[in-house]
Amino acid sequence: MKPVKDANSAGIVARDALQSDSAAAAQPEESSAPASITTDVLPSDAAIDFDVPALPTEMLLEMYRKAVTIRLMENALLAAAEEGQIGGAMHTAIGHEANAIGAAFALRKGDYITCTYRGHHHGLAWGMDPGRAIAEVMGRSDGFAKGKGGSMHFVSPEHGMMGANGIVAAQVPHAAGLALASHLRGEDRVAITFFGDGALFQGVMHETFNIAAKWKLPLIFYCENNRYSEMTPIWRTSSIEDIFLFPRSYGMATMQIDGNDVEVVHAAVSLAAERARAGSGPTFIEGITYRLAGHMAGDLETYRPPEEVEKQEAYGPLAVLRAKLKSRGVDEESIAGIDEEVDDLVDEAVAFAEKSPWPDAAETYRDVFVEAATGDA
Amino acid sequence: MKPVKDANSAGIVARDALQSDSAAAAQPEESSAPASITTDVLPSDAAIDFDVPALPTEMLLEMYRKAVTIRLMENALLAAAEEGQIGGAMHTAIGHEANAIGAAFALRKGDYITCTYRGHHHGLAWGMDPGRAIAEVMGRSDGFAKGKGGSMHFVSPEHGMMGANGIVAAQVPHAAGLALASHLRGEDRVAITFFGDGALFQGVMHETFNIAAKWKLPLIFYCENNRYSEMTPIWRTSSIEDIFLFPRSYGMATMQIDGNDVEVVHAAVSLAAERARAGSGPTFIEGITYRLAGHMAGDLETYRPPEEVEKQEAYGPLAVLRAKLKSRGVDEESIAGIDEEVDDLVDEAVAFAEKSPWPDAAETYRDVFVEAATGDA
Amino acid sequence: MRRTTYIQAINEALREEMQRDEDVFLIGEDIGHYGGLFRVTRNLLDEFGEKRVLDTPISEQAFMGMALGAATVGMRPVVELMYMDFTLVAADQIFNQIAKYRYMTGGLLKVPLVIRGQQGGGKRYGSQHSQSIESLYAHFPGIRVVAPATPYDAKGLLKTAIRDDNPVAFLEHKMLYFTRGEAPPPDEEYLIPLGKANVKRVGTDVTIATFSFCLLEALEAAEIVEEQHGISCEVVDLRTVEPMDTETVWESVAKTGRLLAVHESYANCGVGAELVARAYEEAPELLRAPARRLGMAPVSIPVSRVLEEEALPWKEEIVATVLEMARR
Amino acid sequence: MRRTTYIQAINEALREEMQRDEDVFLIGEDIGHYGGLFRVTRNLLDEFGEKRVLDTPISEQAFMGMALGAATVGMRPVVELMYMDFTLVAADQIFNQIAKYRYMTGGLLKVPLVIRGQQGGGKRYGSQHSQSIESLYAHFPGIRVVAPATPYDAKGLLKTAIRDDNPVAFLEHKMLYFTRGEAPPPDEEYLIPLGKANVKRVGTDVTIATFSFCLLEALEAAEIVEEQHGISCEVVDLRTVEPMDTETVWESVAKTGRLLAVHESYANCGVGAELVARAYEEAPELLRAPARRLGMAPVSIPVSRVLEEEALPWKEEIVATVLEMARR
Ligand SMILES: Cc1ncc(C[n+]2csc(CCOP(=O)(O)OP(=O)(O)O)c2C)c(N)n1
Ligand SMILES: Cc1ncc(C[n+]2csc(CCOP(=O)(O)OP(=O)(O)O)c2C)c(N)n1
Ligand SMILES: [Mg+2]
Ligand SMILES: [Mg+2]
Repeated sequence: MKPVKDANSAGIVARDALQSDSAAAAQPEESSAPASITTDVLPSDAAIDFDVPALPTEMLLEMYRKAVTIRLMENALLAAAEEGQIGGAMHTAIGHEANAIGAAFALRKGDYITCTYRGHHHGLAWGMDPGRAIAEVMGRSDGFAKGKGGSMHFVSPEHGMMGANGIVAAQVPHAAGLALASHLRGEDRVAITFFGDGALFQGVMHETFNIAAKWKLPLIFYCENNRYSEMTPIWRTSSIEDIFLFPRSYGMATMQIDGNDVEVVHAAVSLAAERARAGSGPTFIEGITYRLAGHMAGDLETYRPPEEVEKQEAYGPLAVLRAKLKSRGVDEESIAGIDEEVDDLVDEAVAFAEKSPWPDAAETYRDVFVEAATGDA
Repeated sequence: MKPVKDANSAGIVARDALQSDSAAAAQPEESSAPASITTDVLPSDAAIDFDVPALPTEMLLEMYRKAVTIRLMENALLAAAEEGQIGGAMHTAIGHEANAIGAAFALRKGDYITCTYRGHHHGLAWGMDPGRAIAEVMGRSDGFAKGKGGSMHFVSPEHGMMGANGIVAAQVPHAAGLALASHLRGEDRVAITFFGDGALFQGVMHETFNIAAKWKLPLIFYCENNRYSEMTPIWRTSSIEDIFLFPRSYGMATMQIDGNDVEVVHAAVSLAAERARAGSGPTFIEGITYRLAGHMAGDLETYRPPEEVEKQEAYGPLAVLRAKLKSRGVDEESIAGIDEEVDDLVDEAVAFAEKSPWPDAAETYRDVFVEAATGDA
Repeated sequence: MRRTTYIQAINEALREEMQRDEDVFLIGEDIGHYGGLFRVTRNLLDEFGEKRVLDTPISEQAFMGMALGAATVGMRPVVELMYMDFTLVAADQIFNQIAKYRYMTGGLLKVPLVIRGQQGGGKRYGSQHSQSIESLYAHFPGIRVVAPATPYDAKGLLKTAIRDDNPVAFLEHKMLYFTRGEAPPPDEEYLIPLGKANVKRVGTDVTIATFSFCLLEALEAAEIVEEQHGISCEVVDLRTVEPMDTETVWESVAKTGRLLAVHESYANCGVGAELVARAYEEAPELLRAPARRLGMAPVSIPVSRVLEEEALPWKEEIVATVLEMARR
Repeated sequence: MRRTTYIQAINEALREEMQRDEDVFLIGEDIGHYGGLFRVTRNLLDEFGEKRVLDTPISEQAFMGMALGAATVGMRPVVELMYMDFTLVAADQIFNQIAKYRYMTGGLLKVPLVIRGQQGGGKRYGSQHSQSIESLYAHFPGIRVVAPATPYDAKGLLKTAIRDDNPVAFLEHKMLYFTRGEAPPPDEEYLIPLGKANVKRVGTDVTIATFSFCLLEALEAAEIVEEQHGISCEVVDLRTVEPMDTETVWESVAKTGRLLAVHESYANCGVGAELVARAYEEAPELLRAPARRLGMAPVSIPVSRVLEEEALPWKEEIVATVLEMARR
């Protein structure tokens, strides 16, 4: 089991209230990082306190395949961006893969997800096709949104993927609305929404916390805490000491987990989904993770030392998954075999996207409105 | 001493963290009020744990005079509104007086305040002239803002009153900006901002909590918790159990007090101001109070039983102040004398306002811009 | 036909659509247990229960965003903003999200929701509770904008708006709430299509194109100039600002040769300027005198009765402008 | 004169004003330790310290409101919005508060602050990071709107904006950031008054009134129509959208008889429609052909290069419109 900060009987981590004055006293000077919210926490240090059942090796292999697919697609996209094939702000999920994969495998068909501009891993984890995804990022007609949305707006309703967002935290109430729809219709669908640590400081987050808790919406708030908001570490802009404890004040269950470990993520999201389906309301999950690449394509990463990244690499989702597979007796060769297969698959996906025609200029004017003036849902 | 929930050594009330799951379990059904956030809490039940020094009788008399002035002005305004002399949304502070008066007497000349549309009591407590105040509400040219701002926009920079606001919670970051100015300039000015319980659910509140706590701004967040947001009791829209504990998560000192007792308010705000001037950062004060009149002129108050109001009346600021004065040996007659003097004063103020000329139509077009294109502050 | 108030007409439209379609629900502040600050949603909680009429905290950003989410899976939320000024509080959700969502998703999703509430001056609510916001809504593509002036239109257009698969801003006016007008009996269903203007007064000299409360002012102004100056105005009620039925306007201008657009949102970059610009793009040959527009003066609405009257582009200003135009 | 980039010009203006006036401070996301996502505030934290360059969390509403508060007591905050699209996130503070504050307080308070940041299309940032927002700012009274097209103007206008006692929206354009142009050496002070347009190209047939990046497109378009069709365009750089120097425009139209307004915000209810409406109010007799305007197509900017190009009102569209106008 992982190290545990402390726990209550319901199996959800709890801890004493922030002692406001002592917290204030412990405040860092502007320019120095505090002990607790810091960039050198390792994901594996996250507090959890619930059973993490071992997943079948078959499933781990599938997860590994997904993780490598995401990683290689991101690398391919970075290369394409460097060549000028991709414009705008492209944020890769390198290092974040396990958060999406663990969650996707824990949820059901029919459940909903919304996420951020850093949403490629969610898209692929939820089943979107890499070729069409790359085409979308490149602005080609075979993109799932015909090249209109691009990297920041992954969407695929058939997979339950209800949209990514370029505005920090804007996708959070969208998921609450999806959860509300499920609740009002008496369905057992659950919604999950992903956001970053920086999103905590957008007002709409809190508004949504409060409503979701009050209405007991079947909603999972999943914070991918990579310790940075663009180029600014979280301790520089907040006194909040433990993100996962913070939403407690709204009357919500919360957990802090290793977001780089697919089994842990899977267990946490399963638990949260169970609570949601049982009518117990929303859960907040803080997945400790790390962004192993720049904030976006072209980021020179002057704001963090290379050693920090190297250190975190060892705890990254791929390293964790490979170690798991080995401990299950999967040999190096089989793993390398997957790597190669995926490499081919991603090459093909890139080729598909590059061959995809540009959209017609006339496409510009479509999709502003639904054309039929009235209609039923 | 007042009943105390519990306390820590710094003399600020503390309590264990919300136990998220038990909190969820205690959740009320949509239509029934929970035990804790409810409309029948009495202000005098609020938790405090610090010395409340007795204020000089002279000061209490002055405070009483202010309280009666506010109350009678509000009554006069309600009458004028009924006659059609006042339009729009006019919110009186009947029942809220002590929050403003206790705070105003605790702060210094040079300190800043911002408040809400329910700001008449703050205006008068901070020294604004009742005649000009009534003229403003009536839209006359002798109004401090020449009739442009009206009831929802009390303002008087010479008294440190930097503006009231019609948008819930919008005034809160303004006060943080005033505190920031003081902080950046190395002054010892403090800013206080008043808002209602309903304002807690506006995102900008939280954004401001976080920044103020992080930057240790000399700021006092004062929540006038009257248990209603317009016609909706707070328990209907939130699971937050104790407002005063809630902002702890941002690393702020917080207190819950009887907002109807000028001495308690004075002591709490003094303490908060001291912390602010000492560089210890913001304090959150929850003043338990009650709105003894409708949400605004014309409110039929169908959403609460008259008995609720009657019960609270006995704990209202005027009742509390009269009892205090009596216990200090001030006789009924002296009190009645003040009442009569103030009655005359308010009559004069109304007469002044009613005689004040309408503004010139040309005034409509002034004050959009400062006319000099450039200038120093 | 029976007569009813504008508020009652809206209440009926909501009720009938909620009965017709289970996916329709209402969400907003004080709308349920209290029945709405202006009593527009009165009795609906009793009839439909707490799962169809949702009382929210003062969290416009969140509940607007939630409406979007619910709409993408086929719910039909009707969001009340207590004052349309609060559009600015939820502006990111409305203009960066709701208006763009279908486009950004390449048409994969639609957002059938209605944002409704009252706006406008005339009751001394001051700068933050009186502004008219239709030009702001019209500036951003992706959202329909409806602003009815009569109970009849309010009911028929709201029913259509709720059934429309696009987001619709449904702008009521506080000065219209207690006005009365004809409407078919409750439950006698009728729908008015979006984007169809209505000629409310026939005339020959000047076309006044307007909507919402300004329509009433324009009609009065038309009487005055007719009686006092013998100038005959044709008054067109646009009813919908997006899409805008310019065809009906040009037909009228073909007769009059003169166009005056009137609305209560700020004149600057407003719907009136837009209509003037379109007139010169689409029908310049019809204009025998320069087209004009009137809107709110460039000041935030003051509270004082005298100042508020001066700022609003109402009757006197319409009369004066028509006279200027007729002189050309 | 030396040549410098647009980014460098802005950086210098900030630095010089911070040196000159202790009340000037910068506030925004990633602007201090990192120096700004686009490096516009580079090195300023080193020079002025953490009390003059404030790194905020992603809380646009709060820090915009804080800027207002600080400004009312004479500080001069310069707020960076990382993308001007985020105007919508802070819209209540900008339009219901900052723009109205002086008016609502009857002139008792002033709000000397600058909101600056980059906007605009052309780099495939998509719907939520590319929109031009000047028409929105111009719609609301109480806020100045400046949109320079050259490094020289950017520096001189920003210095003036910081010293202005009114709130100013200072709109940069991402396509201009790396453009170079002449400017006096650093520390050689110059100020450009707000509200003064600049004739950038003299011509006789059509007046193009524009600003920001569209100016560059208009100048290119003018070359093309001159070379290929012998049509001579006069190009006026408005530089400030509020106040708008219509006098200079009318002077030009007095020569050409033709007016085309071009901008990148949506055409609908945009600055162009406004200029057309004013032309017919203030100078109808000068117009020998219908005045026209061009703006962004009514779609939220798509990512795909092909679609984005189609949506933007750039060179080709200007050329085509000028040709149409000249034919009249
Ligand atoms: C409202 C808003 N403000 C600012 C931005 C610019 N921005 C994009 S990503 C980002 C940082 C977000 O950090 P975090 O939430 O931790 O997510 P991460 O990028 O680390 O995954 C910022 C400030 C934005 N997109 N939206
Ligand atoms: C952003 C916004 N939403 C809604 C309103 C309408 N409104 C005015 S007062 C009010 C209730 C505020 O309640 P609370 O904060 O408890 O203050 P109180 O009126 O009780 O003093 C509401 C919803 C508003 N003014 N601003
Ligand atoms: Mg982050
Ligand atoms: Mg209240």
